[in-house]
Amino acid sequence: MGSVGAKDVPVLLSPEGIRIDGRRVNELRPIKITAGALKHADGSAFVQWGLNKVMAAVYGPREVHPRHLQQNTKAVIQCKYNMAAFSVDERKRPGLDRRSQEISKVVAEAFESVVFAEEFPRTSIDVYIEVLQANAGTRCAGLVAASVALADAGIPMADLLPAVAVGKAGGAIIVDLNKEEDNFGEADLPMALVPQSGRLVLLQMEGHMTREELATALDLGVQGCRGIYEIMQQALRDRYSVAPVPEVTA
Amino acid sequence: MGSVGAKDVPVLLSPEGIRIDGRRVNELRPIKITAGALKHADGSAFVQWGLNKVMAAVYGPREVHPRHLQQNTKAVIQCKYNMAAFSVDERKRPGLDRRSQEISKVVAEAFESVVFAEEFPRTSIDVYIEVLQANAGTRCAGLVAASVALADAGIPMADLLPAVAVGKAGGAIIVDLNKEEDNFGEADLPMALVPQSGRLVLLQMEGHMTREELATALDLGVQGCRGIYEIMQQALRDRYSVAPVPEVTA
Amino acid sequence: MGSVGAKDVPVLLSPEGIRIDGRRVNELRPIKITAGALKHADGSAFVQWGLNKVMAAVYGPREVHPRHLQQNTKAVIQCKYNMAAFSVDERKRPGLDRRSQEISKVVAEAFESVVFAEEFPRTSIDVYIEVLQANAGTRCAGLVAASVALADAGIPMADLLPAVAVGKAGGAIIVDLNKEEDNFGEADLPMALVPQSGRLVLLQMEGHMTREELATALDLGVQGCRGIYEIMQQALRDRYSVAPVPEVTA
Amino acid sequence: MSDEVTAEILTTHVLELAAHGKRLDGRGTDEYRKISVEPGFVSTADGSALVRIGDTAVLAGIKLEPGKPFPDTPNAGVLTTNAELIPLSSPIFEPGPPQPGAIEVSRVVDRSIRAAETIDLTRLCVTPGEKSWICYVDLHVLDHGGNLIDAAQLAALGALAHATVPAKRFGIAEADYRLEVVHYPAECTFVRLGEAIVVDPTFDEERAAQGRLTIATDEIGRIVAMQKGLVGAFSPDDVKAMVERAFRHGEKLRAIAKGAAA
Amino acid sequence: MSDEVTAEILTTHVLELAAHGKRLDGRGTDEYRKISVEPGFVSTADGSALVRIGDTAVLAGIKLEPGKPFPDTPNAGVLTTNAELIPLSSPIFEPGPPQPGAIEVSRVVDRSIRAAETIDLTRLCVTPGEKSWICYVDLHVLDHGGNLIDAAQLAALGALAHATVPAKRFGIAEADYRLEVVHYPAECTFVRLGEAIVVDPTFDEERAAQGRLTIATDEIGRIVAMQKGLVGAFSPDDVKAMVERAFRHGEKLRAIAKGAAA
Amino acid sequence: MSDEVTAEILTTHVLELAAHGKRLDGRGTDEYRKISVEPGFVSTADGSALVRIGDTAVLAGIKLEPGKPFPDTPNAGVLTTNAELIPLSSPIFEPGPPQPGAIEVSRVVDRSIRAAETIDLTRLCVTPGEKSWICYVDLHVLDHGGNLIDAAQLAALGALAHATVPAKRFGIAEADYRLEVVHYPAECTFVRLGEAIVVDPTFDEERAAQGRLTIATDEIGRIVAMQKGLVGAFSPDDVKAMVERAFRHGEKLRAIAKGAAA
Repeated sequence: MGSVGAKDVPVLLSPEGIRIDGRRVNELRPIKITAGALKHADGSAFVQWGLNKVMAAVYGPREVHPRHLQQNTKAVIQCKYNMAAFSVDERKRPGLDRRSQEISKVVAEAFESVVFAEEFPRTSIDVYIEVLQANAGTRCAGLVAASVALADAGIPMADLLPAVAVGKAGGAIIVDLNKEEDNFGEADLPMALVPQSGRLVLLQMEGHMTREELATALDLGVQGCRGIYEIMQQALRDRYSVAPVPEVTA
Repeated sequence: MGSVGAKDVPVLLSPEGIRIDGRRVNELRPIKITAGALKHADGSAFVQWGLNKVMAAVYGPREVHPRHLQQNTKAVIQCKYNMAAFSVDERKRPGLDRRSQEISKVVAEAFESVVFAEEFPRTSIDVYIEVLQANAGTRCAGLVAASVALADAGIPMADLLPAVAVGKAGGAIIVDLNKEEDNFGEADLPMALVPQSGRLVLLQMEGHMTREELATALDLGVQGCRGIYEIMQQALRDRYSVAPVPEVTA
Repeated sequence: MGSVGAKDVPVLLSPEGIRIDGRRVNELRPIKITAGALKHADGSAFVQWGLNKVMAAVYGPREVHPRHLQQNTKAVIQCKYNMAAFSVDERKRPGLDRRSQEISKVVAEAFESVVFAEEFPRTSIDVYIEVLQANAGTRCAGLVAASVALADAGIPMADLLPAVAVGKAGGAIIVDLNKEEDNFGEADLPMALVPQSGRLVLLQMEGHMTREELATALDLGVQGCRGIYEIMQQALRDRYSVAPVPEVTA
Repeated sequence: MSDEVTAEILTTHVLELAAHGKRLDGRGTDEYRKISVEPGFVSTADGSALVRIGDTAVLAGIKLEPGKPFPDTPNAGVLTTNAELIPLSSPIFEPGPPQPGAIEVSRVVDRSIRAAETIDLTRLCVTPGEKSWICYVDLHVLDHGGNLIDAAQLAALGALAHATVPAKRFGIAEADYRLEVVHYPAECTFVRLGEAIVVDPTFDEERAAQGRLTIATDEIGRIVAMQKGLVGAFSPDDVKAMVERAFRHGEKLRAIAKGAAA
Repeated sequence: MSDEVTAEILTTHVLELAAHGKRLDGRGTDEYRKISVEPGFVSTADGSALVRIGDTAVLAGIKLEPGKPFPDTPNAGVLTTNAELIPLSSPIFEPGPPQPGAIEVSRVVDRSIRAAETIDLTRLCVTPGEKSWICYVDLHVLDHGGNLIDAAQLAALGALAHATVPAKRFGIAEADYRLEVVHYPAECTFVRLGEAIVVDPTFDEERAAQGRLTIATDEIGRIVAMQKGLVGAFSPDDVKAMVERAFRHGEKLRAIAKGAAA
Repeated sequence: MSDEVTAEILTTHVLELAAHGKRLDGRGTDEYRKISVEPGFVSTADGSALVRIGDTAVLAGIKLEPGKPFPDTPNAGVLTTNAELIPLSSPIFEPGPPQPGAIEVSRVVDRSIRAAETIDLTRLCVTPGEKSWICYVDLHVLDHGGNLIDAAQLAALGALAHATVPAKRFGIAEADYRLEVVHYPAECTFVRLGEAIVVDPTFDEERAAQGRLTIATDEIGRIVAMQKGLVGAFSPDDVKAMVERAFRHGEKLRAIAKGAAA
C-alpha cells in the first residue's frame, strides 16, 4: 500500500475505468482450480489465479503434533501458509516469517468457523498452503485452494470458503487486486465469505478508505466471492466425475 | 567494571566521601516497592529503586512445562529474568541472551534455597522478572521484586530475600552501585541474604578487591540487605491492609 | 575437491609415485586408537590418525530422548558428529551445520546395519563423535572411533566397522587422503566396510572418476579397511588386558 | 474445579448476560472500561507510554537509532513494531519465541500506524539511500485483561506522540527534537457474543466470543486498518455498524492519546 | 489397521515380489517410472522445472542475485542448493527446521551439480573478489512417492538448463542472458530388496529397502557423485554393476533434461 | 536400581562421610585431585591445553582472527569465551542449544580472565576503531567428573599462556608472535556438605552439595571473581575462610599453568 518514498507509480486506472491489466473494476482474474492435484495428501488442490500458483494439501483427522495442543472436545485445525523462495521477484529466505505466521493464524480461524471439528475430538486437521508463484492475493488463493482440499479430503464443513481481496487503486474501488494495484494502490482488503450465511470469516484491511468506500468494497467482495464459489464447486464436481488424478500444468 | 580502553572516567568519589549522585558510601538509593502490582499473576510486585523499574510476577504452584522437568519430590522453581528492549540506553534486541540466562539460573537457585518446594511435588513455581528501566543493580532489584511477589502469591518460604550490590568505586567500598559506579568502578558484588540465618544465597563478583576490602564489602552488603528487608516487609503489610490494588506510577 | 578458481595447487604426486607427505598410493597414515579413553561414557575411544584427533563416546542402551523417536521393536541409534571450533584452520562457529547433519545421518545408518538393535527395544544408543583436530578423513576416523567405542560399551554387533577414504589425486588412485589431497585432488570417496561380509555400509563420493578408476579405488579401500580392522581389534585387546584406563596423550 | 470447567461456566454466563444486553462488569455493550495513559513511564526510552484499559496494561517504548533505509524506499526511515506477550502478564502465555497471538498484535498495531501515516517516515531520512532513523516500537504487555490490540495501539500512539529523536546523542544534529505525529489512528475492537456485538472485550468475553473485529480509524474520517480474529463470522452489515461505532470511540481514544502528548 | 501394520505387510509383500524379480507396480527391476519435465513452471523464478517421476513431484526454482564471492574463490560465483521436504508432500514429514533427510537430498544434488561442473562458476564472477552471482537452487518436494534424489536432481538440472541470468534487472549488463550448462550429470538411485537391486524405488520400496545407492554420472563418462543411504550394505561388485546401470539410465535422463531445455 | 535411587544413596553417604571430615575418594577436605595440563594438544588452534583434574577433562582451544573492535572500546581487542558441555562428556548432558550450566561455566571463566586483565586487550588493537584481534576461547568439556569451572578456567589460562597471534598468516605483521599473559587468575571451587566445606568437588559431591562457591584470585593478591551456585547458602565468615583457602590453592594452580607455559 503506497510504499513511502517509492517512485514511478504507474497509472492504475484509465479514464475509461480500465485497469492496468485490462480488467474492469468488478472483474476477477482468470481462475483455474484442480481438486486432487496431489497423490499423497488426504486432500489437495492446485489453484492458478492470474499469475498466482498455489498448492494446498490437507492431512487428517490424524494424531495431534505436538501432543499438548490436543483438545478433548474437538479437532484442532493447524494451518501453515508458506511462500517458496522463488515465488517472488526478490528471493525470499526459506522459513517462517511474521507475515506467514499471521496469515496462517487468520486462515486457521476462518476454517475453524466452518469445519465441524467437534466430530473428531483429540485429532488434528493439518492444512498446508504453498505459494509457488505470487502476484498479490496469495492468502485468498491459498484459502480457496485449502477449502477445496478440505472438501477433497472429505472433511465435513458448513460450507466452502470463497475468498478475494477488494481494495482501492487509482481512486476506484476494485476487486481482486493484482501486484501493481497491491503495491501502488490505496487500500487492500482480503475477505472470505460463508456463502450460505452471507457472513465473513476472514477480513483484514490496510490502507485508507472512507466508510462509503468500505461499504462499496464489501459489496463488491461478496459478489466476487460468489463468483469464485461457482468455480470451486465446479472443480469438485470435475474431480469426482473423472477417474484419473488431473495433472498439474502451467 | 573499568571497560578496557574506555575514556572519560568520571570522578566517582569526592574527597569528602560523597558519591557522584550525592550519597555516602553506605547509603542506598530510594526504594519503593508495590506488592500486588499486577491483576492476573498469582503474586506480583513492582520495584522502583533509584532509576531502576522492575516488575516481577509469580505463577504457581501449577503444571510443569515442559513436562520432563517435573520432579516427583518437590516443586521446580523456574525463573526468567528479561530486559525490555527499551530499558537500556542502547536498544537491546528482544530474546534471551547469555547474561539473562545466567542471572535466571542464580536467582532460581537463590529461591530454591528458601522456598519450601517439597510441599508441592510435581508442580512448577514460575518467577518472571521484567526489567523495564535499568540503571545498575537490576538483578538485585529483580530478586527483591520476585521475593515480594512470591510472598504475595502465598508461596511458603523460610524468609524473604533482600538483595543489594556492594562494590568498589573511586577506591572506596560502597553499597548499591549506580550505573556510573558499575561502569567505571573497580568491583561489583551482588548478593542476596537470608536475614534470619545471616547466610548468603546469591553471591557474585567481578572486578578486583583485596581480601580486606572484600570483608568490608560483605559487612556493608549485609547491613544494606537488612535495610531493604524492612522495606519489603512494609510493602507486604501495606498490601494486606489496603483493599484496592495499588496503581503503578512512575 | 578442486575448489573453483583456487590457485597454488601443489604437486600431489611425484613422478616416482610418492605423495606430498611421503606415502605411497596404497599407504595409510599412522593410526593410534585408545579404547576406553573417557571415564564417564559407557564406551569410548580416542583416535589419532595422521593429523586428525577424534574422540567418540557411546551411551546406552538408555531411555530415548526425545520420547517420540522411541521404537517398539528395536533400539534407535542416534549419532551426532561435531567439529570443535578450533579443530580447523579457520574457526568454525559452534553448532550443527548441514555437513555435520549429513555425516551424522550416514554414520548412524552404517551402525544400524551392524548393531543388533532388536535386542534393546524402546531404548536409544547414542553415539557422539567430536573432532578435536581435523586434517581430512574425519568422518572415517570418527566412524572408526565410534565403532571401537560401541564395542567398549558392550553393544552387540555383527562386526566392527573399519573405514577409510580413497580417492584420486595427481591422477593416481590413492588411499587415505590428507588435507592437501582432499582440497586439491580430483575425487574423494569415503567408505566403511563390514569385514566379515565384505560389504560396504557407508559409501559416498564427490569429484570425478572413470568406472575403471572407481573399481581400483574400491579395491584399494577394502584393502585399507582390512588394515585398519587389525588396529581396531588390537586396541580392544589392549583395553581389556590392561587394568588402568589409558591416558589420552598428544 | 479445573480451569477448563471454570472457563466453560463463565462462557455460558457471559453469553446469557449478552443475550439481555448485559456484561459481567456491568458495562453497556458500547462502553469502554476506564482508560489511562501515562507517557514517559520509561526514561531510558526515547518515548514511552503505559496504557491501562481496565485491568489490561501495556507498556510501549520507542527507540530511535541511525541505520540504513530499505533499498526500495531510500528516502524514508524505517518503522519496526514488535510485541512481546511475556508470560508475566497472563497464566496463558508460555515462555519461548513469539506466539501467533503476539505477532498478530504487533502486525495489526503496525498496520494502523503505518497506513495512517502516523509519522512522516520521509522526515526520518538523514542521507537518502545511506542513512535514516530506525524507529523501534516495542510493546510489552504487562497485564492481560483482554483487548490487547486497542491497549497496545494506544500505548504505541502515546509513546510516539511523546518521543524525541536523539539526534544530538548520535551526532546527527545539534539538538534532539520531538518526533512529529501527523495523524492519530485509533483502534477499536469488538467481539460477537451471540447476536450482541460489544466493544472493548475483557479476557472472559474474548474467550466466549464468536468472532472479533478490530477497526482503526483516523481523525480525518479514514478507516486505515481492520482485522477479524478468533473463530466466528460477521455480516457486511455488522461490519458497517461497527465502523460507525469505531469512529465514535476513535475520537475519544485520540483525545486521550493527545492529552497524554500535550 | 494401524499404519505400522500396513507398512509391515507391504514390506513383506515387496520383498517376496522382489525375490521373483517382480515389483508392486509391474515394472522390471531396471525400469524407471514415467518421467516428465515441465520447464518454466514458475515465472517469478529465473529458471524452474517441475519434474514428475511416477507419483513423485519435485519443483526446482533458480534465483540469481549479485553478492560477494567466497574469499577462497574470488573468481567464481556461488552455488547454493536447498531442499524443503515440506509437510504438504507426504504424511511422514513434520513442520519445523530441515530434517536430515531434506539436508541429504540437497547435499547429494548439490554434489553432483558441483562435481560435474554443470555450470562454469567462473562465468558467474562479475568483479573478482568483489561481486559475483549467487545462484540459489531451491528444491520444493510437492508429492513424495519415493526416489526424491533423482527427481530433485533432474528438476535442478532442468531448471538450470532453462535459467536466465537477470543481468539487466540488476544493472550489471545491457541484457539478460542464458545460463550456460556445460555438463549434464544425472543421478540414478537403486535399492536392495533381498538379493534384487532395483532402480527408481517407490516410497514403499524405500521403506522395505536394505540399502540405497545413488550414483551420478555425466555425459563424458565420469562418475561424479555417489551416496549410500538407509540401513543395509552393498558389495564392491554390487557397486560396479550399479555403475554400469547408472550410465545407461543417465543417458536417458540427460536426454529428458536436454529436451526440456531446448 | 534406578539412577535416582543410586544418586540418593550416594548423596547420603557423601554427607555422612563429610560429617566426619572424610571424602569418598579418601582426600582431605582441602585437597585437590591430581591435576595435569597438556599444552598444545590441538595443532589447528592458535593455543590449546587439555586439563585433567581427577577424572574431569576439559580441552581449551584459542583462535585469533582480525575483526572490528566494539564501538565503546575502539582501542582494544575482543575476548569471547564459549563453553560446550557436549553430551559426549556426561550422561547428564543433552544435545541442543547451550544449557544454563554451560553458559555459567563460560561466563564465570570469562569473568576471571577479563577482570584479572589476564591478557592486555589494548595490545590486540591493530587499527583503533577499525581492526583488532578477536580472541575466541572455546572450552570443550570431554569428561565430566565434577568441578568443571576450575578445570575449564585452568585450561583457558594454559591455552592463553601458550597461544600465538597469527599475525603473519593474516598479513598483519611480518611474523607471528606469542600472546603475552599479564596476570594469572586461578579459580578455586568449594561446596558445602553439611557443615563441612570441601575444595574441588567431584560429580557426586556436587550432587550432594548444599551450595557451591567459586573464588578467583590472582598472583598479586586480588580477588577477581566470585560465583555462588547451586541450592544452599554461605555465611560471610564462610566466604572469608574460603577466600584464604582460595589464595593458597591459587598459587599452586598458577604454578601448574605457568609450568605448562614454559
